[in-house]
Amino acid sequence: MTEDWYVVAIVALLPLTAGMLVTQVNPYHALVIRGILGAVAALVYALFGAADVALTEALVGTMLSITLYAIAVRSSLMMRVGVLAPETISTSGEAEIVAVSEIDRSHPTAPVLSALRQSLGKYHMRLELVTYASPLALQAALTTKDVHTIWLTSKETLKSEPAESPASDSAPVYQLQTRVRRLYEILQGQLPPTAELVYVNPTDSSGLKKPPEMGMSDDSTETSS
Amino acid sequence: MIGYLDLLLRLTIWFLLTADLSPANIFIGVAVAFLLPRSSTKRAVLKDWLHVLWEILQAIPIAYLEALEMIFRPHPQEVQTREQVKPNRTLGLIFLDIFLITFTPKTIVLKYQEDGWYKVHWVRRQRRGNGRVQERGGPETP
Amino acid sequence: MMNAILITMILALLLPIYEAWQDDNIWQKMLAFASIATKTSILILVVAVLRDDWTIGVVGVLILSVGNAALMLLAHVLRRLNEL
Amino acid sequence: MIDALSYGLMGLGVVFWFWGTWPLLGHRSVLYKLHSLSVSDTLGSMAVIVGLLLKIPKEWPLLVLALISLAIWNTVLGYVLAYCSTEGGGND
Repeated sequence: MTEDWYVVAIVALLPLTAGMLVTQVNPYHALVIRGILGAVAALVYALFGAADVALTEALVGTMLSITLYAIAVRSSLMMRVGVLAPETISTSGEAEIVAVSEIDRSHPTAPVLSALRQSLGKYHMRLELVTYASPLALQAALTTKDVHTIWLTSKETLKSEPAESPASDSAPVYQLQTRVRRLYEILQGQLPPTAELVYVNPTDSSGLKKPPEMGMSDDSTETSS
Repeated sequence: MIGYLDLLLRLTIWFLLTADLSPANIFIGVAVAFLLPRSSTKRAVLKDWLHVLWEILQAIPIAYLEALEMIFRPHPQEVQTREQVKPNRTLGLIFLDIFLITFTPKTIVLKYQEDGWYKVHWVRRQRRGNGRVQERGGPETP
Repeated sequence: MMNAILITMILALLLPIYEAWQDDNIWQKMLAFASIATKTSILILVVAVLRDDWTIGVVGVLILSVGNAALMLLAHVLRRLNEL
Repeated sequence: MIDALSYGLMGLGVVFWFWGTWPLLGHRSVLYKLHSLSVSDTLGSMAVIVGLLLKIPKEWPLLVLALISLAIWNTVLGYVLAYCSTEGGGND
Protein backbone atom coordinates (compact mmCIF):
# COMPACT_ATOMS: atom_id res chain seq x y z
CA MET A 1 0.00 0.00 0.00
CA THR A 2 2.88 2.36 0.71
CA GLU A 3 3.94 2.47 -2.90
CA ASP A 4 0.56 3.90 -3.81
CA TRP A 5 1.17 7.04 -1.79
CA TYR A 6 3.42 8.66 -4.32
CA VAL A 7 1.03 7.74 -7.13
CA VAL A 8 -1.79 9.54 -5.36
CA ALA A 9 0.45 12.52 -4.63
CA ILE A 10 1.56 12.86 -8.24
CA VAL A 11 -1.91 12.38 -9.69
CA ALA A 12 -3.22 15.06 -7.35
CA LEU A 13 -0.90 17.52 -9.06
CA LEU A 14 -2.86 17.20 -12.29
CA PRO A 15 -6.18 18.76 -11.13
CA LEU A 16 -4.15 21.28 -9.15
CA THR A 17 -2.36 22.62 -12.20
CA ALA A 18 -5.51 22.34 -14.31
CA GLY A 19 -7.32 24.51 -11.79
CA MET A 20 -4.48 27.00 -11.93
CA LEU A 21 -4.75 27.04 -15.71
CA VAL A 22 -8.46 27.77 -15.89
CA THR A 23 -8.26 30.58 -13.35
CA GLN A 24 -5.64 32.53 -15.30
CA VAL A 25 -6.82 35.80 -16.80
CA ASN A 26 -3.78 36.89 -18.78
CA PRO A 27 -3.45 34.72 -21.91
CA TYR A 28 0.34 34.69 -21.78
CA HIS A 29 0.36 33.55 -18.18
CA ALA A 30 -2.13 30.88 -19.19
CA LEU A 31 0.31 29.71 -21.87
CA VAL A 32 3.07 29.24 -19.31
CA ILE A 33 0.71 27.40 -16.98
CA ARG A 34 -0.36 25.24 -19.92
CA GLY A 35 3.27 24.23 -20.29
CA ILE A 36 3.40 23.32 -16.62
CA LEU A 37 0.19 21.31 -16.99
CA GLY A 38 1.71 19.51 -19.98
CA ALA A 39 4.84 18.59 -18.00
CA VAL A 40 2.77 17.30 -15.06
CA ALA A 41 0.42 15.41 -17.38
CA ALA A 42 3.38 13.72 -19.07
CA LEU A 43 4.63 12.71 -15.64
CA VAL A 44 1.25 11.23 -14.71
CA TYR A 45 0.92 9.33 -17.98
CA ALA A 46 4.44 7.93 -17.62
CA LEU A 47 3.60 6.95 -14.06
CA PHE A 48 0.70 4.83 -15.28
CA GLY A 49 2.94 3.18 -17.81
CA ALA A 50 1.55 4.91 -20.90
CA ALA A 51 4.90 5.76 -22.40
CA ASP A 52 3.53 6.62 -25.83
CA VAL A 53 0.85 8.94 -24.46
CA ALA A 54 3.40 10.67 -22.26
CA LEU A 55 5.71 11.22 -25.20
CA THR A 56 2.85 12.56 -27.31
CA GLU A 57 1.79 14.89 -24.53
CA ALA A 58 5.33 16.24 -24.23
CA LEU A 59 5.85 16.66 -27.96
CA VAL A 60 2.44 17.81 -29.16
CA GLY A 61 0.65 18.95 -26.01
CA THR A 62 3.50 20.95 -24.62
CA MET A 63 5.79 21.94 -27.43
CA LEU A 64 3.60 22.25 -30.51
CA SER A 65 0.42 23.56 -28.91
CA ILE A 66 2.24 26.15 -26.82
CA THR A 67 4.18 27.42 -29.79
CA LEU A 68 1.11 27.59 -32.00
CA TYR A 69 -1.01 29.22 -29.30
CA ALA A 70 1.73 31.71 -28.52
CA ILE A 71 1.81 32.79 -32.14
CA ALA A 72 -2.00 32.82 -32.38
CA VAL A 73 -2.44 34.89 -29.22
CA ARG A 74 0.34 37.21 -30.25
CA SER A 75 -1.17 37.94 -33.64
CA SER A 76 -4.83 38.09 -32.64
CA LEU A 77 -4.67 40.15 -29.45
CA MET A 78 -3.62 43.23 -31.35
CA MET A 79 -5.12 46.44 -32.61
CA ARG A 80 -3.88 47.45 -36.02
CA VAL A 81 -3.88 51.19 -36.52
CA GLY A 82 -3.43 52.64 -39.97
CA VAL A 83 -1.37 55.84 -40.17
CA LEU A 84 -0.07 57.88 -43.04
CA ALA A 85 3.45 57.20 -44.26
CA PRO A 86 6.06 59.93 -43.65
CA GLU A 87 6.73 60.64 -47.33
CA THR A 88 3.27 61.94 -48.17
CA ILE A 89 2.80 64.46 -45.39
CA SER A 90 5.93 65.52 -43.66
CA THR A 91 4.51 68.73 -42.25
CA SER A 92 1.57 67.50 -40.22
CA GLY A 93 3.75 65.43 -37.93
CA GLU A 94 1.39 62.58 -37.22
CA ALA A 95 2.92 60.50 -39.92
CA GLU A 96 6.17 60.17 -38.04
CA ILE A 97 4.43 58.41 -35.17
CA VAL A 98 6.16 55.16 -35.85
CA ALA A 99 9.62 56.62 -35.79
CA VAL A 100 9.15 59.40 -33.29
CA SER A 101 7.07 57.98 -30.50
CA GLU A 102 9.74 55.68 -29.17
CA ILE A 103 12.30 58.43 -28.68
CA ASP A 104 10.57 61.74 -28.32
CA ARG A 105 8.23 61.89 -25.35
CA SER A 106 7.35 65.53 -25.94
CA HIS A 107 6.01 64.92 -29.44
CA PRO A 108 2.28 65.72 -29.68
CA THR A 109 1.38 62.14 -30.59
CA ALA A 110 3.14 60.65 -27.57
CA PRO A 111 0.35 61.11 -24.97
CA VAL A 112 -2.22 59.66 -27.35
CA LEU A 113 -0.04 56.66 -28.11
CA SER A 114 0.72 55.98 -24.47
CA ALA A 115 -2.94 56.32 -23.56
CA LEU A 116 -3.80 53.87 -26.32
CA ARG A 117 -1.16 51.41 -25.14
CA GLN A 118 -2.27 51.73 -21.55
CA SER A 119 -5.96 51.17 -22.15
CA LEU A 120 -5.25 48.29 -24.53
CA GLY A 121 -2.78 46.83 -22.04
CA LYS A 122 -5.61 46.29 -19.55
CA TYR A 123 -7.01 43.78 -22.02
CA HIS A 124 -3.54 42.33 -22.77
CA MET A 125 -3.67 43.73 -26.27
CA ARG A 126 -0.86 45.24 -28.26
CA LEU A 127 -0.76 48.15 -30.64
CA GLU A 128 0.56 47.79 -34.15
CA LEU A 129 1.00 50.76 -36.45
CA VAL A 130 0.65 50.17 -40.18
CA THR A 131 1.66 52.93 -42.56
CA TYR A 132 -0.29 53.82 -45.69
CA ALA A 133 0.71 56.14 -48.49
CA SER A 134 -2.42 58.28 -48.81
CA PRO A 135 -5.68 59.09 -46.98
CA LEU A 136 -7.49 57.22 -49.72
CA ALA A 137 -5.51 54.09 -49.00
CA LEU A 138 -6.24 54.56 -45.30
CA GLN A 139 -9.99 54.69 -45.87
CA ALA A 140 -9.78 51.71 -48.18
CA ALA A 141 -7.85 49.76 -45.58
CA LEU A 142 -10.56 50.49 -43.03
CA THR A 143 -13.40 49.43 -45.29
CA THR A 144 -11.64 46.28 -46.47
CA LYS A 145 -11.01 45.36 -42.80
CA ASP A 146 -7.27 45.47 -43.25
CA VAL A 147 -6.89 47.57 -40.10
CA HIS A 148 -9.15 48.05 -37.08
CA THR A 149 -8.62 51.75 -36.64
CA ILE A 150 -7.26 54.59 -38.69
CA TRP A 151 -5.53 57.65 -37.35
CA LEU A 152 -6.19 60.96 -39.06
CA THR A 153 -5.46 64.58 -38.29
CA SER A 154 -8.30 67.09 -38.26
CA LYS A 155 -7.05 68.44 -41.55
CA GLU A 156 -8.36 65.44 -43.38
CA THR A 157 -11.48 64.75 -41.36
CA LEU A 158 -12.94 68.20 -40.65
CA LYS A 159 -12.89 69.41 -44.20
CA SER A 160 -16.41 70.84 -43.93
CA GLU A 161 -15.45 73.34 -41.24
CA PRO A 162 -12.30 75.01 -42.49
CA ALA A 163 -12.50 77.67 -39.78
CA GLU A 164 -11.53 75.18 -37.09
CA SER A 165 -7.79 74.88 -37.15
CA PRO A 166 -5.75 72.30 -35.21
CA ALA A 167 -3.77 75.13 -33.65
CA SER A 168 -6.31 75.71 -30.88
CA ASP A 169 -5.49 73.71 -27.78
CA SER A 170 -8.88 72.44 -26.78
CA ALA A 171 -10.03 71.10 -30.13
CA PRO A 172 -9.07 67.54 -30.99
CA VAL A 173 -6.11 67.41 -33.35
CA TYR A 174 -6.28 63.71 -34.11
CA GLN A 175 -9.20 61.58 -34.99
CA LEU A 176 -9.25 57.84 -34.53
CA GLN A 177 -11.87 56.05 -36.56
CA THR A 178 -12.54 52.50 -35.55
CA ARG A 179 -14.79 49.96 -37.18
CA VAL A 180 -14.87 47.56 -34.22
CA ARG A 181 -17.63 48.25 -31.71
CA ARG A 182 -15.76 46.58 -28.86
CA LEU A 183 -12.62 48.62 -29.44
CA TYR A 184 -14.75 51.77 -29.36
CA GLU A 185 -16.18 50.71 -26.01
CA ILE A 186 -12.75 49.90 -24.63
CA LEU A 187 -11.12 53.12 -25.73
CA GLN A 188 -14.02 55.45 -24.96
CA GLY A 189 -13.02 58.11 -22.47
CA GLN A 190 -9.47 56.80 -22.23
CA LEU A 191 -7.85 59.13 -24.74
CA PRO A 192 -6.42 62.61 -24.00
CA PRO A 193 -8.34 65.66 -25.29
CA THR A 194 -6.16 66.04 -28.35
CA ALA A 195 -7.61 62.85 -29.80
CA GLU A 196 -11.18 62.11 -30.73
CA LEU A 197 -12.62 58.63 -31.08
CA VAL A 198 -15.23 57.88 -33.71
CA TYR A 199 -17.08 54.67 -34.43
CA VAL A 200 -17.52 53.97 -38.11
CA ASN A 201 -20.01 51.36 -39.20
CA PRO A 202 -18.21 49.43 -41.90
CA THR A 203 -21.42 48.34 -43.63
CA ASP A 204 -22.80 51.80 -44.40
CA SER A 205 -20.16 53.96 -45.97
CA SER A 206 -22.28 57.13 -45.68
CA GLY A 207 -21.55 57.39 -41.99
CA LEU A 208 -19.29 60.04 -40.59
CA LYS A 209 -16.92 60.38 -43.44
CA LYS A 210 -17.37 61.67 -46.91
CA PRO A 211 -17.01 59.26 -49.80
CA PRO A 212 -13.32 58.62 -50.37
CA GLU A 213 -13.34 59.91 -53.97
CA MET A 214 -14.49 63.36 -52.91
CA GLY A 215 -12.17 63.43 -49.97
CA MET A 216 -9.27 62.55 -52.16
CA SER A 217 -9.99 65.28 -54.68
CA ASP A 218 -10.24 67.79 -51.88
CA ASP A 219 -7.11 66.61 -50.20
CA SER A 220 -4.99 66.46 -53.29
CA THR A 221 -3.79 70.00 -53.01
CA GLU A 222 -2.52 69.51 -49.47
CA THR A 223 -1.31 65.98 -49.50
CA SER A 224 0.80 66.29 -52.61
CA SER A 225 2.70 69.26 -51.29
CA MET B 1 37.93 14.81 -44.16
CA ILE B 2 34.18 15.32 -44.12
CA GLY B 3 33.66 16.59 -40.63
CA TYR B 4 34.44 13.29 -38.94
CA LEU B 5 33.91 14.90 -35.52
CA ASP B 6 30.37 15.69 -36.55
CA LEU B 7 29.75 12.08 -37.57
CA LEU B 8 31.32 10.82 -34.39
CA LEU B 9 29.02 12.99 -32.29
CA ARG B 10 25.92 11.71 -34.09
CA LEU B 11 27.01 8.09 -33.81
CA THR B 12 27.69 8.55 -30.09
CA ILE B 13 24.20 9.93 -29.52
CA TRP B 14 22.68 7.14 -31.62
CA PHE B 15 24.45 4.35 -29.74
CA LEU B 16 23.72 5.89 -26.37
CA LEU B 17 20.05 6.21 -27.27
CA THR B 18 19.64 2.72 -28.69
CA ALA B 19 22.23 0.82 -26.62
CA ASP B 20 22.40 -1.86 -29.26
CA LEU B 21 25.55 -2.97 -31.05
CA SER B 22 24.04 -5.40 -33.55
CA PRO B 23 25.24 -5.02 -37.18
CA ALA B 24 21.82 -3.84 -38.36
CA ASN B 25 21.76 -1.09 -35.77
CA ILE B 26 25.30 0.01 -36.57
CA PHE B 27 24.36 0.17 -40.24
CA ILE B 28 21.25 2.26 -39.52
CA GLY B 29 23.24 4.59 -37.28
CA VAL B 30 25.98 5.16 -39.87
CA ALA B 31 23.41 5.70 -42.60
CA VAL B 32 21.45 8.22 -40.55
CA ALA B 33 24.63 10.02 -39.53
CA PHE B 34 25.65 10.38 -43.18
CA LEU B 35 22.20 11.31 -44.43
CA LEU B 36 21.52 14.11 -41.95
CA PRO B 37 22.47 17.48 -43.41
CA ARG B 38 25.81 18.88 -42.38
CA SER B 39 26.73 22.50 -41.95
CA SER B 40 29.54 23.77 -44.12
CA THR B 41 31.01 26.23 -41.64
CA LYS B 42 34.61 26.34 -40.58
CA ARG B 43 35.96 22.98 -39.43
CA ALA B 44 36.85 22.81 -35.82
CA VAL B 45 40.31 21.70 -34.91
CA LEU B 46 40.47 18.44 -33.00
CA LYS B 47 42.99 19.80 -30.50
CA ASP B 48 40.67 22.66 -29.53
CA TRP B 49 37.80 20.26 -29.04
CA LEU B 50 39.82 17.96 -26.83
CA HIS B 51 40.90 20.97 -24.83
CA VAL B 52 37.29 22.07 -24.39
CA LEU B 53 36.21 18.56 -23.42
CA TRP B 54 38.91 18.54 -20.77
CA GLU B 55 37.70 21.93 -19.56
CA ILE B 56 34.14 20.64 -19.30
CA LEU B 57 35.31 17.67 -17.23
CA GLN B 58 37.18 20.10 -15.01
CA ALA B 59 34.16 22.38 -14.76
CA ILE B 60 31.92 19.73 -13.19
CA PRO B 61 33.75 19.48 -9.81
CA ILE B 62 34.26 23.26 -9.85
CA ALA B 63 30.52 23.71 -10.33
CA TYR B 64 29.75 21.40 -7.40
CA LEU B 65 32.28 23.20 -5.21
CA GLU B 66 30.71 26.55 -6.11
CA ALA B 67 27.26 25.17 -5.37
CA LEU B 68 28.36 23.98 -1.93
CA GLU B 69 30.01 27.33 -1.30
CA MET B 70 26.78 29.11 -2.26
CA ILE B 71 24.84 26.86 0.09
CA PHE B 72 27.03 27.38 3.14
CA ARG B 73 27.84 31.06 2.60
CA PRO B 74 25.02 33.13 1.10
CA HIS B 75 25.89 35.24 -1.92
CA PRO B 76 23.38 38.08 -1.82
CA GLN B 77 25.22 40.52 -4.08
CA GLU B 78 24.56 40.74 -7.83
CA VAL B 79 27.25 42.15 -10.12
CA GLN B 80 27.54 42.50 -13.88
CA THR B 81 30.87 42.39 -15.67
CA ARG B 82 32.08 42.32 -19.25
CA GLU B 83 34.64 39.76 -20.25
CA GLN B 84 36.61 39.50 -23.44
CA VAL B 85 36.34 36.49 -25.71
CA LYS B 86 39.56 34.61 -26.31
CA PRO B 87 40.93 35.27 -29.79
CA ASN B 88 40.55 32.90 -32.76
CA ARG B 89 37.49 31.03 -31.64
CA THR B 90 35.07 29.33 -33.97
CA LEU B 91 31.36 29.65 -33.31
CA GLY B 92 31.22 26.22 -31.73
CA LEU B 93 34.01 27.07 -29.35
CA ILE B 94 32.34 30.34 -28.38
CA PHE B 95 29.21 28.35 -27.64
CA LEU B 96 31.23 26.03 -25.45
CA ASP B 97 32.80 28.97 -23.65
CA ILE B 98 29.35 30.38 -22.93
CA PHE B 99 28.31 26.91 -21.81
CA LEU B 100 31.24 26.68 -19.42
CA ILE B 101 30.58 30.09 -17.89
CA THR B 102 26.85 29.48 -17.49
CA PHE B 103 27.34 25.95 -16.19
CA THR B 104 29.06 27.13 -13.02
CA PRO B 105 26.31 28.37 -10.73
CA LYS B 106 27.89 31.68 -9.69
CA THR B 107 28.08 33.06 -13.22
CA ILE B 108 25.61 33.39 -16.09
CA VAL B 109 26.34 34.82 -19.52
CA LEU B 110 23.66 37.40 -20.25
CA LYS B 111 24.63 38.29 -23.74
CA TYR B 112 27.30 37.59 -26.30
CA GLN B 113 28.04 40.82 -28.12
CA GLU B 114 29.30 40.55 -31.66
CA ASP B 115 32.34 42.72 -30.99
CA GLY B 116 33.90 40.05 -28.82
CA TRP B 117 32.59 40.62 -25.31
CA TYR B 118 30.42 38.62 -22.99
CA LYS B 119 28.12 40.26 -20.50
CA VAL B 120 28.44 38.11 -17.39
CA HIS B 121 26.19 38.22 -14.35
CA TRP B 122 27.70 37.19 -11.03
CA VAL B 123 26.53 36.58 -7.49
CA ARG B 124 29.06 37.65 -4.87
CA ARG B 125 29.40 37.56 -1.14
CA GLN B 126 30.93 40.95 -0.43
CA ARG B 127 29.04 44.19 -0.52
CA ARG B 128 31.27 46.01 -2.96
CA GLY B 129 30.96 47.01 -6.60
CA ASN B 130 27.30 47.72 -6.07
CA GLY B 131 25.66 46.51 -9.24
CA ARG B 132 27.74 48.57 -11.61
CA VAL B 133 29.23 47.25 -14.81
CA GLN B 134 32.90 46.48 -14.46
CA GLU B 135 35.37 46.16 -17.27
CA ARG B 136 37.72 43.26 -17.29
CA GLY B 137 40.79 43.23 -19.44
CA GLY B 138 42.42 39.90 -19.94
CA PRO B 139 40.70 36.69 -20.88
CA GLU B 140 39.93 34.69 -17.83
CA THR B 141 37.80 31.79 -16.84
CA PRO B 142 35.77 32.04 -13.69
CA MET C 1 14.14 4.45 0.89
CA MET C 2 13.33 5.13 -2.76
CA ASN C 3 9.77 5.97 -1.72
CA ALA C 4 11.01 8.53 0.77
CA ILE C 5 13.22 10.15 -1.86
CA LEU C 6 10.31 10.18 -4.31
CA ILE C 7 7.96 11.82 -1.82
CA THR C 8 10.56 14.48 -1.01
CA MET C 9 11.02 15.15 -4.70
CA ILE C 10 7.26 15.62 -5.13
CA LEU C 11 7.34 18.10 -2.26
CA ALA C 12 10.15 19.95 -4.04
CA LEU C 13 8.00 19.98 -7.17
CA LEU C 14 5.24 21.76 -5.26
CA LEU C 15 7.46 24.80 -4.65
CA PRO C 16 7.73 25.99 -8.28
CA ILE C 17 4.06 25.19 -8.86
CA TYR C 18 3.14 27.50 -6.01
CA GLU C 19 5.54 30.11 -7.36
CA ALA C 20 3.97 29.91 -10.83
CA TRP C 21 0.57 30.47 -9.25
CA GLN C 22 1.42 33.39 -6.98
CA ASP C 23 3.86 35.48 -9.02
CA ASP C 24 2.44 37.75 -11.70
CA ASN C 25 5.65 38.50 -13.55
CA ILE C 26 5.82 36.47 -16.74
CA TRP C 27 9.54 35.74 -16.43
CA GLN C 28 9.18 34.46 -12.89
CA LYS C 29 6.50 32.12 -14.20
CA MET C 30 8.85 31.03 -16.96
CA LEU C 31 11.51 30.23 -14.37
CA ALA C 32 8.99 28.13 -12.48
CA PHE C 33 8.05 26.38 -15.72
CA ALA C 34 11.72 25.61 -16.45
CA SER C 35 12.13 24.20 -12.98
CA ILE C 36 9.00 22.06 -13.26
CA ALA C 37 9.97 20.73 -16.71
CA THR C 38 13.30 19.48 -15.41
CA LYS C 39 11.89 18.14 -12.16
CA THR C 40 9.10 16.16 -13.80
CA SER C 41 11.44 14.47 -16.24
CA ILE C 42 13.84 13.54 -13.44
CA LEU C 43 10.84 12.17 -11.55
CA ILE C 44 9.95 10.06 -14.59
CA LEU C 45 13.50 8.68 -14.61
CA VAL C 46 13.34 7.89 -10.89
CA VAL C 47 10.01 6.12 -11.32
CA ALA C 48 11.47 4.17 -14.26
CA VAL C 49 14.38 2.98 -12.14
CA LEU C 50 12.09 2.23 -9.19
CA ARG C 51 9.84 0.02 -11.30
CA ASP C 52 12.63 -1.21 -13.55
CA ASP C 53 10.46 -0.35 -16.55
CA TRP C 54 12.75 0.92 -19.22
CA THR C 55 10.24 2.19 -21.75
CA ILE C 56 9.34 4.89 -19.23
CA GLY C 57 13.03 5.72 -18.90
CA VAL C 58 13.38 6.33 -22.64
CA VAL C 59 10.37 8.64 -22.50
CA GLY C 60 11.95 10.51 -19.59
CA VAL C 61 15.14 11.09 -21.52
CA LEU C 62 13.25 12.27 -24.60
CA ILE C 63 11.05 14.62 -22.58
CA LEU C 64 14.14 15.99 -20.87
CA SER C 65 15.46 17.19 -24.19
CA VAL C 66 12.16 18.21 -25.78
CA GLY C 67 10.44 20.09 -22.97
CA ASN C 68 13.28 22.56 -22.84
CA ALA C 69 13.04 23.28 -26.55
CA ALA C 70 9.44 24.42 -26.08
CA LEU C 71 10.58 26.67 -23.26
CA MET C 72 13.19 28.35 -25.40
CA LEU C 73 10.72 28.97 -28.23
CA LEU C 74 8.23 30.45 -25.77
CA ALA C 75 10.95 32.60 -24.21
CA HIS C 76 11.83 34.06 -27.58
CA VAL C 77 8.20 34.76 -28.46
CA LEU C 78 7.74 36.53 -25.12
CA ARG C 79 10.91 38.53 -25.67
CA ARG C 80 9.65 39.74 -29.05
CA LEU C 81 6.41 40.67 -27.31
CA ASN C 82 8.17 42.94 -24.84
CA GLU C 83 10.09 44.68 -27.60
CA LEU C 84 6.96 46.01 -29.26
CA MET D 1 28.76 0.33 -0.32
CA ILE D 2 27.61 1.22 -3.82
CA ASP D 3 24.07 1.33 -2.52
CA ALA D 4 24.96 3.80 0.21
CA LEU D 5 26.85 5.98 -2.28
CA SER D 6 23.90 5.97 -4.64
CA TYR D 7 21.43 6.92 -1.91
CA GLY D 8 23.86 9.56 -0.70
CA LEU D 9 24.06 11.11 -4.16
CA MET D 10 20.30 11.08 -4.54
CA GLY D 11 19.91 12.65 -1.12
CA LEU D 12 22.44 15.31 -2.09
CA GLY D 13 20.47 15.96 -5.27
CA VAL D 14 17.23 16.36 -3.34
CA VAL D 15 18.92 18.71 -0.87
CA PHE D 16 20.19 20.77 -3.83
CA TRP D 17 16.68 20.79 -5.27
CA PHE D 18 15.21 22.20 -2.10
CA TRP D 19 17.98 24.72 -1.56
CA GLY D 20 17.83 25.97 -5.14
CA THR D 21 14.05 26.02 -5.48
CA TRP D 22 13.38 27.80 -2.20
CA PRO D 23 14.64 31.23 -3.43
CA LEU D 24 12.03 31.07 -6.21
CA LEU D 25 9.42 32.08 -3.65
CA GLY D 26 11.30 35.22 -2.64
CA HIS D 27 11.23 38.59 -4.31
CA ARG D 28 14.64 38.63 -5.96
CA SER D 29 15.42 39.41 -9.58
CA VAL D 30 15.01 36.80 -12.29
CA LEU D 31 18.78 36.51 -12.69
CA TYR D 32 19.38 35.83 -9.02
CA LYS D 33 16.79 33.07 -9.05
CA LEU D 34 18.39 31.71 -12.18
CA HIS D 35 21.68 31.27 -10.32
CA SER D 36 20.05 29.23 -7.61
CA LEU D 37 18.02 27.28 -10.14
CA SER D 38 21.19 26.29 -11.94
CA VAL D 39 22.37 24.82 -8.64
CA SER D 40 19.19 22.86 -8.12
CA ASP D 41 18.04 21.90 -11.58
CA THR D 42 21.36 21.21 -13.26
CA LEU D 43 23.67 20.07 -10.49
CA GLY D 44 21.03 18.55 -8.21
CA SER D 45 19.42 16.63 -11.04
CA MET D 46 22.81 15.46 -12.26
CA ALA D 47 23.53 14.13 -8.78
CA VAL D 48 20.20 12.30 -8.79
CA ILE D 49 20.91 10.74 -12.17
CA VAL D 50 24.39 9.62 -11.14
CA GLY D 51 22.76 8.08 -8.08
CA LEU D 52 20.33 6.21 -10.33
CA LEU D 53 23.24 5.19 -12.56
CA LEU D 54 25.01 3.58 -9.63
CA LYS D 55 21.82 1.77 -8.71
CA ILE D 56 21.19 0.31 -12.15
CA PRO D 57 24.51 0.21 -13.99
CA LYS D 58 23.21 -2.01 -16.78
CA GLU D 59 21.21 0.85 -18.31
CA TRP D 60 24.21 3.16 -18.44
CA PRO D 61 23.91 4.37 -22.06
CA LEU D 62 20.51 5.94 -21.57
CA LEU D 63 21.37 7.49 -18.24
CA VAL D 64 24.61 8.91 -19.64
CA LEU D 65 22.60 10.43 -22.46
CA ALA D 66 20.17 11.84 -19.89
CA LEU D 67 23.12 13.29 -17.98
CA ILE D 68 24.60 14.94 -21.08
CA SER D 69 21.32 16.32 -22.38
CA LEU D 70 20.40 17.57 -18.92
CA ALA D 71 23.66 19.46 -18.53
CA ILE D 72 23.63 20.95 -22.02
CA TRP D 73 19.95 21.84 -22.26
CA ASN D 74 19.63 23.29 -18.79
CA THR D 75 22.71 25.44 -19.24
CA VAL D 76 21.59 26.68 -22.64
CA LEU D 77 18.14 27.30 -21.21
CA GLY D 78 19.67 29.37 -18.42
CA TYR D 79 21.48 31.46 -20.99
CA VAL D 80 18.38 31.87 -23.18
CA LEU D 81 16.18 32.83 -20.24
CA ALA D 82 18.75 35.32 -18.97
CA TYR D 83 19.14 36.81 -22.43
CA CYS D 84 15.41 37.03 -23.15
CA SER D 85 14.41 38.39 -19.77
CA THR D 86 16.96 41.21 -19.88
CA GLU D 87 16.71 42.09 -23.58
CA GLY D 88 12.98 42.68 -23.79
CA GLY D 89 12.90 44.99 -20.79
CA GLY D 90 10.58 42.57 -19.05
CA ASN D 91 12.78 42.39 -15.99
CA ASP D 92 10.68 44.55 -13.74
